[in-house]
Amino acid sequence: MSVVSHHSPLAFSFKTNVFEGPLELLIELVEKRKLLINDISLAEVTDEYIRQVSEMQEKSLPHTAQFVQLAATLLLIKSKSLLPVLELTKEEEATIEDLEERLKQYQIYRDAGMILTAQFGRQIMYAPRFIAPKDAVFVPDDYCTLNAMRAAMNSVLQNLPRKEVKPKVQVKQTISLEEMMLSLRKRIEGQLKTTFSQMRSEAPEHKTIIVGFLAILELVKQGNVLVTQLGRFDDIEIELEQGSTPRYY
Amino acid sequence: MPLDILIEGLLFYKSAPQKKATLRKVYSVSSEDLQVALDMLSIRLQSGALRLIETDTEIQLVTSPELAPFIEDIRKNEIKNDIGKAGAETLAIILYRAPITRVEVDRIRGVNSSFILRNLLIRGLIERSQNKQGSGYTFSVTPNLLAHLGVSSTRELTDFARVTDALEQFVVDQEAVTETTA
Amino acid sequence: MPLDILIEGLLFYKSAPQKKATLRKVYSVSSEDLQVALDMLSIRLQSGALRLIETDTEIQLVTSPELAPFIEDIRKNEIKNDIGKAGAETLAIILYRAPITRVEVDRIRGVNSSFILRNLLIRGLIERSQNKQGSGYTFSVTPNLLAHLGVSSTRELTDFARVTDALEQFVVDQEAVTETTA
Repeated sequence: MSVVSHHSPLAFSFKTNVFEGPLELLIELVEKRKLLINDISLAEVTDEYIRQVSEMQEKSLPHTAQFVQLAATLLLIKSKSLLPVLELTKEEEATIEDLEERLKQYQIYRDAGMILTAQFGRQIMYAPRFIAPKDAVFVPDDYCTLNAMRAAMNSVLQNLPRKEVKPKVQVKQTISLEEMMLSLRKRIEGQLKTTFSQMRSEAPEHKTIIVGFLAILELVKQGNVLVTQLGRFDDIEIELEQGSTPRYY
Repeated sequence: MPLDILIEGLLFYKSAPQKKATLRKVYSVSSEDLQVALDMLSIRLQSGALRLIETDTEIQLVTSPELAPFIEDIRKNEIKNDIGKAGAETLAIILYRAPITRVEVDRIRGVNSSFILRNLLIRGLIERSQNKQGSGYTFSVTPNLLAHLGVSSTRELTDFARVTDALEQFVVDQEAVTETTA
Repeated sequence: MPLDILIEGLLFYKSAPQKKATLRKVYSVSSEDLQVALDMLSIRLQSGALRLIETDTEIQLVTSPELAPFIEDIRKNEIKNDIGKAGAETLAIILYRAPITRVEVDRIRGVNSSFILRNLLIRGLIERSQNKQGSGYTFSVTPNLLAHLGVSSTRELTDFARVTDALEQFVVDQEAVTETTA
């Protein structure tokens, strides 16, 4: 399940299996299942994507924020596929469509990159070696003054890349996976006119909340909630009994 | 003196990439006339050991890819040939989309690419130039990248046509989507 | 691979005269076979800008005599142009940080500096010497440039300490970044 553990336990495998970007992780999940890129396949890989991002968050890996942002879109896709009544804004619909297109595009470039990797350095076309002149004539120009050199040096110092943002600061900026899920849950609750209070975990650890949320989505999928909600206006309780018969819509 | 011979002499003397824009100015020729000369030179070289590398903006004289093993025999230092996963996809994006800004590369990759772009710049595989709008830089491939891929131009890349088609299809699809959602 | 093409590639890559005796040994050929290949190469080159010069013991690739005036123009132009902003920045880095390797210059500027370094070498502004560790070269400004700037040592530069501190801090940071992203 984890990015690390299902591969070799050697230290270096950790490095090679770290995903640099969310699209890279997502495309791998889709391809692992031999699926095409569409809303159905994206809904299908949402759980695993979120599990992986949740692990990244626990390990405080850098750049997790970018992964969480995409998790939000995936959750929307999944929620919509399970709860067709969930109303999405125009903006959200555009974001979802955009994600599919971006993922398809990314796949093309990533594949092209693999071809480049295979070809790179195999048959190098060599430029001539540089032979340094033995007795070069001294040809200074207007830049060869102390003032110009100082100015040039200042420009170099100004253009030095800034220090990487430290992980500490980054964590603060990150919208956490939990926060995101809580807000989405609120929305779904609002639209279903019910609460998920019974599902609330006693331990508010983010992993449990995530698991809980995914479980709710699965429950909703079974039909109980949806059907009752469509029929009545009153508050609805979620059937949590293990033996309840699923009713598919 | 025919233009293709002048250019060949210049490239040999300089033994470094030359900008097409500079050549047009130096020889006071149009893009079309320059291209005719470059094509002539490229064809003439085929029977020998040298090849003309051509990017959108630059040209360079190099040895033919078939000579690589023989040159490597006489080279002392081993060069690093690994570009890495992130480097490879970034190079692909720049190859097929140049000139392209960092923001666009970031958007396609879904991650910040500053670090990898800097790395590729330092290795001389890509180069940057001031954006026309004056806002930041655009990135393009160098003759050095093509030299490492063993091709004289991007068109010679394995699968170049297939990838270009796929990307064009993508652009068409995207336009269709934009139209229907607009 | 035909011998004349192997030799052409070698001469081009080495861009220096090569001993016939060495070529005979490297390619395990007789003087006669070598001569046949050299004659073939010489004839083939006639249609282009390059010529094969042959002495009793050595051979070399050069531009054709007809191109001499054009090459002379190029040489003059090279010196007429100034070193440009990029050249000035590279020169300043070497002035403040000498002896410094190309890799270090590249890292500070964030781009590949090979061609700029060549230009500064050709103009006699910098010189290179074999690195102590034997790995590549280090660059320093020439005594001529120091004299031209009116300083006898770079330590006399008023802001030497400030610049050195800033660059050293950068190198430390850079190493930290490389470690975390590697």
